[in-house]
Amino acid sequence: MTLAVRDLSIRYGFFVLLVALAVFFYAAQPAFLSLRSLIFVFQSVSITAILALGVTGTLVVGGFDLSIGSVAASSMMAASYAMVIWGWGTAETVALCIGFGLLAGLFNGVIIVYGRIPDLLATLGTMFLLLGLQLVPTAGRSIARGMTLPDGTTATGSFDPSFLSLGRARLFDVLPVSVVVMLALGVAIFVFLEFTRWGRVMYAIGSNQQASRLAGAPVERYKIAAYMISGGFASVGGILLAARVGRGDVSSGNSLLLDAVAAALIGFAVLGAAKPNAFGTLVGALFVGMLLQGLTMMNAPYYTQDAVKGAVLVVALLFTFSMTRPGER
Amino acid sequence: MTLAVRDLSIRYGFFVLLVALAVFFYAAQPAFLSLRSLIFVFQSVSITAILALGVTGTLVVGGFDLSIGSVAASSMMAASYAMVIWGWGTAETVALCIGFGLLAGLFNGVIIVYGRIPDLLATLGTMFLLLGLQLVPTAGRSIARGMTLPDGTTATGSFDPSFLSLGRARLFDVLPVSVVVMLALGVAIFVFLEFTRWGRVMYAIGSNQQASRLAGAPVERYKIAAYMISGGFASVGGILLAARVGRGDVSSGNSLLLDAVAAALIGFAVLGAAKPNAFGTLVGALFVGMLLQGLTMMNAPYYTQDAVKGAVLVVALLFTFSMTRPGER
Amino acid sequence: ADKPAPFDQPEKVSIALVRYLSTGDFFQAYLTGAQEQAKALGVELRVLDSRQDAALQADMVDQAIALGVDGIVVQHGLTESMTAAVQRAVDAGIKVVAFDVDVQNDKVPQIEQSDRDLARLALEQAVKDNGEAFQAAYVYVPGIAPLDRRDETWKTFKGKYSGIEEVAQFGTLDNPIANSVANQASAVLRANPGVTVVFAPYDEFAKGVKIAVDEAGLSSDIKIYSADISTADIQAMREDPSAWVATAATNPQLIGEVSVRALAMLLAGEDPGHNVVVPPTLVTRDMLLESDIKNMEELSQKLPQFASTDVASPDWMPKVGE
Amino acid sequence: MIDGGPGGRTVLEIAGLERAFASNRVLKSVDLEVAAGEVVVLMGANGAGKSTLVKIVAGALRPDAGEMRLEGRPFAPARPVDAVESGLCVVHQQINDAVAADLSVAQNLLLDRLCSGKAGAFHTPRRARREADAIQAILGLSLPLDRPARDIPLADRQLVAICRALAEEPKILVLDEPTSSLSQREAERLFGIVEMLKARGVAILYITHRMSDIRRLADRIVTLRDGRITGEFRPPLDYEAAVTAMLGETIARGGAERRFGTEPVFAVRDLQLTHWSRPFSFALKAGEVTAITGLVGTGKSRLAEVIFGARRPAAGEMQLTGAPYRPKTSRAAIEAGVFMAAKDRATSSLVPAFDIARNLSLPFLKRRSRAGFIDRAVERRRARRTIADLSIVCRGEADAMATLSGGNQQKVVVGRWLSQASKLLILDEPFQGVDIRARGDIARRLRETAADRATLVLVTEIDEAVEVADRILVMSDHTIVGDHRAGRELDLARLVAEVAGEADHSSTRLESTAG
Ligand SMILES: Nc1ncnc2c1ncn2[C@@H]1O[C@H](COP(=O)(O)OP(=O)(O)OP(=O)(O)O)[C@@H](O)[C@H]1O
Ligand SMILES: Nc1ncnc2c1ncn2[C@@H]1O[C@H](COP(=O)(O)OP(=O)(O)OP(=O)(O)O)[C@@H](O)[C@H]1O
Ligand SMILES: [Mg+2]
Ligand SMILES: [Mg+2]
Repeated sequence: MTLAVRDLSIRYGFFVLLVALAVFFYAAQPAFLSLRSLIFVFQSVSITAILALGVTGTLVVGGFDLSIGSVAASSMMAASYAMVIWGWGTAETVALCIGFGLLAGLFNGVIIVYGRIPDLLATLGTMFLLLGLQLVPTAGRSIARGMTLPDGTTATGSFDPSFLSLGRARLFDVLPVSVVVMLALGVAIFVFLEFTRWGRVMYAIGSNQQASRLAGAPVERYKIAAYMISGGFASVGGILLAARVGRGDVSSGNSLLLDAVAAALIGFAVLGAAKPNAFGTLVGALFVGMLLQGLTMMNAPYYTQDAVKGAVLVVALLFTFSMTRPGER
Repeated sequence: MTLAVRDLSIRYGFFVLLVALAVFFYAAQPAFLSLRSLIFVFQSVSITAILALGVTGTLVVGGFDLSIGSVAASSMMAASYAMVIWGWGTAETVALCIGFGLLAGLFNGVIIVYGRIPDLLATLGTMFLLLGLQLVPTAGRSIARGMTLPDGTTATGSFDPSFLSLGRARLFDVLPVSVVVMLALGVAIFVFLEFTRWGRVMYAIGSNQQASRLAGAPVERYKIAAYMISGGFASVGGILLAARVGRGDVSSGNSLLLDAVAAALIGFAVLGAAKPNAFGTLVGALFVGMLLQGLTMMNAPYYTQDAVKGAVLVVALLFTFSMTRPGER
Repeated sequence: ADKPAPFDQPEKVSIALVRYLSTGDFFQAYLTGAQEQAKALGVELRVLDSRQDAALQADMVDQAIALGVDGIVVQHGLTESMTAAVQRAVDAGIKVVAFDVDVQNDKVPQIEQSDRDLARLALEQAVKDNGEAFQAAYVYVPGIAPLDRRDETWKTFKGKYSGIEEVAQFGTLDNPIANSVANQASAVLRANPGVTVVFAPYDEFAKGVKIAVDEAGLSSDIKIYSADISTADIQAMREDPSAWVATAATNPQLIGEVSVRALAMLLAGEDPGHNVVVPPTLVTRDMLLESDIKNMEELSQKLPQFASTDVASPDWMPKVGE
Repeated sequence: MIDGGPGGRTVLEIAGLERAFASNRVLKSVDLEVAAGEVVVLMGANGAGKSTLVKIVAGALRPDAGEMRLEGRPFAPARPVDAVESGLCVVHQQINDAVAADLSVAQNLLLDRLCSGKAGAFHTPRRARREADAIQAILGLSLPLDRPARDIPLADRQLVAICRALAEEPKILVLDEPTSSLSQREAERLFGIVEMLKARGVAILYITHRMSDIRRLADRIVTLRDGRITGEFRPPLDYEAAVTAMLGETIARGGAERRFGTEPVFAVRDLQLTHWSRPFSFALKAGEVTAITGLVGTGKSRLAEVIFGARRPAAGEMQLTGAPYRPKTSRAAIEAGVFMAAKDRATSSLVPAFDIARNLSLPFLKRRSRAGFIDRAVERRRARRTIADLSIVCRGEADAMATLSGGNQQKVVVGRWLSQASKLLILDEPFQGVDIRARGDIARRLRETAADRATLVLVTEIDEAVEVADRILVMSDHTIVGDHRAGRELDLARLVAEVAGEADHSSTRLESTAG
């Protein structure tokens, strides 16, 4: 009986917290629980969530990807560069960016797997590398229509309206495209990790690499694939960012890494999984988004948002994790 | 024979790289290799290095501390607040800040050890918490002499000259205090980790927690101690920062965190250790400092610095790690 | 009593401040100004912080629309992401003013602190102090709109005075900025011993350069010219010796007040004009020492043009502190 | 109160000990006494609760009820260090719980001293070496002290753990399956130590599944079944009765009928494991169980890894069903129908995050899925069948690996590779930590399923080879030095001589090379 209670609170404690928060915000500000507001929460976390879903893939194989923020930022710059300076169309630009993200992931995967560099270290290196490289083509300037290039000429291209609509249009006039993309990628990676044999093998690798190898898993390829997923997702995030901002802005995307990591890690606690999982990651991202939205609606100063985010994070996780592995002694 | 060559290149490859870089910068800009310049490199990395040394302690026990950047920032705010608003003296202020750092570490340690929250997650929570909380007392304002407080009064205190000298004075007119502190802490933690039994136990815990527990190590206490070391070091970094800048600077960024982590991780590669170690961390920090210093002297634009930092990081580590564990197959 | 509608019943009026940047003294002071002015008017002010997330900022405009506010102040942001959002607000019948971001909308007055004027004032002082020929180091990070505008003035200036030689350019936004810039500046000063002037058109940059100059013991050989001001900056400029000799600044709190006043005028059916410019003031170290100015309040008291402005102040408008 | 064994004075007394994991009652009112100078062997089938008992005594687990006394004083260790300080030392069954792989061998030898605070504050590498040398001298070892522990073989790691415990000069020593990965020679050395300690009046609680250990050492046998003490045997020891008491039934001992296959399935020709070892050839036939035996470190695992594609041979060729066989990876080997159950299950086989069903299906996911989607129902059904076939003690196929006893974990490893048909099945030390009945079960399953495939079992214990195999090859110094038919005509003396490396090496080239 007590066991069942604990079990339930492990599995659903997080949701209870989520609902409690929603009720609290609703009481304080009834506008909080409208469809618009809900969609706004989804939209505000969509890019973070997409990055977080990607990093979940690397967490599953026991890795970590610190470069996602900079991959997203670079992808945004690449998209802007392709459209504004080369005058490319939407399809080519999107292909370019995703290709770039996959390449960055491949690079990470190869130096981790074959170069044997610990993952944190390797992706930190990639992060710095991209943070710098993305600014080289424009000598550190943001990319905007009609900008002056380093060689003194003026850029002639502009963002294609169809590209911008990726960040701005709404499906059925309700769901923003970025939310649709987030949900689609979320469902895809969830199904992939939970129900397919490839996902299963990824979990196996994360738990015991040697045993997985001896059970016939091509560990190297899987790990590289995981980093490519992560890079690819990050680049999708970058594309959406570019489409929403409409500019290759050098300072956008600064906080993406930490927020995405927070979402993926909070996901550990959802449903008492205590392991990386796509559903948890999505819920984690929404949780953070809801929190920030609620606080904003209650007119809390910006700095309380970080503090409350941190506090709720710690409390929620304390609650979940301190109960997860019961009675070891 | 070939083995000896490889062994040598693993152990000393990093130093060769360091010397090669120094020679390169010297050729480009003779001012690079003066005593002043050298001391300056030390000074420019001292704060990062102190944080990195602290995080090395948590890496050794198999943990990680993402909160160091915000602990340092909070400690800087606390120091400024104590002096400018409460009018405290240097000794009390330093004690307060270090106490605060230890407390933050204790908090991290307790929620990790007893709350069973994964370390990355717990310290991420603490990071957000502190990032927000540090701004609450002044409602988001920087702390400076004569500032207006949120309640409309004017602060009457000021930075004690003896406090400022922590950031500005030089020993024998040559060595800045911060460099002395960095070296002292570096030697202390090096000796502690390599030559005392507590240090060895920390490595044992990092390598196999269960085995260490069964062998009688009070694993919980050690882990908490490691986070307290990390928090304490970070707060020392914050004190030096306050003394150098002479102001409680509101900064939301996490550059300190990433640079410190980079230094500690590069340390893995030094002398082919392939594990966290204090000496490597110091060398890693100096390496990054030298690189940035040299590039700035060569008038390289700021964005190339990140790129070069990343590239050298990746190359150095590729070199070291891909050779470290030979012939696994 | 004789205020125009809707300010005869100010408790029914609510306005929103949608911010792009929030961390830092400038933004804090701006917020204070806006809040004080809103209080003086008796209207409700909601603050929406996007924390440098351009996409979120655009969403927040929509959120403000949904909350049913009467007016919106947009503080900073990117033209590309704000133009459409602001248009939606205007279409919804909401009055909008924008500070330091061009939203390309005739119906939206632009509040400006004129970065070009800021840079010009500081540079003119530099020429006055150092003549028309000197070696300069320049602190700049591209991609940040106000810095880019200040950079244009610097380029013009270099063109005008061929004797000004830019021997080094550096800069970083790594936090804490002052500390990181200090590290860079030390290297630059050693590599270029001939530098006598440093143009650091952002107070964090100037602060960092000053630390490096102090550490190198060059306080009497180098002069720093900068933009923006805060209490901490005043203290730094007043130090003895201090290489930081002049800064051009607009009072951020004043801009906050003007932004809300301009919006109030729109709401009352008046026209504040399309460009509402808050003129900058030059503050030199000598002025601070002579008038014994120790913080922003004293600066406002002793330099009236810094403290208040007639910009956007019709007679009915209640002013802060009255 | 029973008077002690040969020594007399009772050292450890356990009364009414209870412990449950969730609803699973693992220990049910256990009473046990061990006296000074006495070796008590605790026998029990896999999952009987032996290791749980040991963990409680060692302070690593808390009992739910019951009390313990050490030398007459109440004894309730809250932490492992309390037990050590009271003079009770334990060598745990899971070697990975004893050795920190990243630390050097020297550091590992000193681990107890460092962790329990008996060492001085400063700890120079030179001093560490000296002390570590002294500790390994207890067992007369000469391990490479500066190498990381992960580089030394499992057996050596086990010896490190034993050495460490001995260095504490305990009043009572608890050994949980200490010989499960030791060879005869090392085991002999351990027995010598145990006898010496016994003579010095140390009380010893010894847990093992090996009858040879029991015959050699036991002064008294206590049997544990399903968490209850079911028997106590004093000299003259009736081993058969003890086994019956431990299992609750008699096991049919009749030697299995030997079968000799005809169809060669797999062959190696002039294979060289290392560039310095001598080439050898042999062929394996369908329906036949072949064992390779030899001392620890003679290259058995290496051979297995070569066949399984996890390692490259220095020279030579292999053939599978007549075609050249040159696997580059384990994956290629599995696809070709060559399976291997690796030794050292914790690092090489088990996925701790997975439940039993998922662990069983891991290599065969492709066959268990349609369009990439795993058929969970089939997976579970097959897992239940394996659990039944090998009598794995668990609550269900969704149990986590960590909740299984050591022997049952081993059964999962073997069960995984038996669950699918193969051409060649290699089992490297499949009986590690497996009880006598389970060994029989596994051997029987091997035979039942052996019909169409060749089976290669690598064991250090000659007994095990004799029990399971139709044919026994002897490996020495990374090459095959002997070939025997098991059964009545087996020349055990010659086999033992070959194992010991005393064989006439001119006979290396065996008659039964590949056809
Ligand atoms: N942490 C745990 N959680 C749940 N059940 C456990 C746990 N540890 C052990 N058990 C269960 O307790 C029972 C006894 O396990 P124990 O390890 O004591 O067996 P054992 O007698 O040592 O067996 P073996 O000979 O195989 O080592 C088993 O059924 C096992 O599944
Ligand atoms: N690269 C190498 N160079 C020299 N000796 C090696 C090398 N690799 C392994 N050895 C040694 O060769 C021996 C064979 O190791 P292996 O693991 O194959 O033995 P094994 O007979 O299977 O042992 P076990 O009975 O424990 O399974 C070991 O003593 C090992 O130390
Ligand atoms: Mg056991
Ligand atoms: Mg072997």
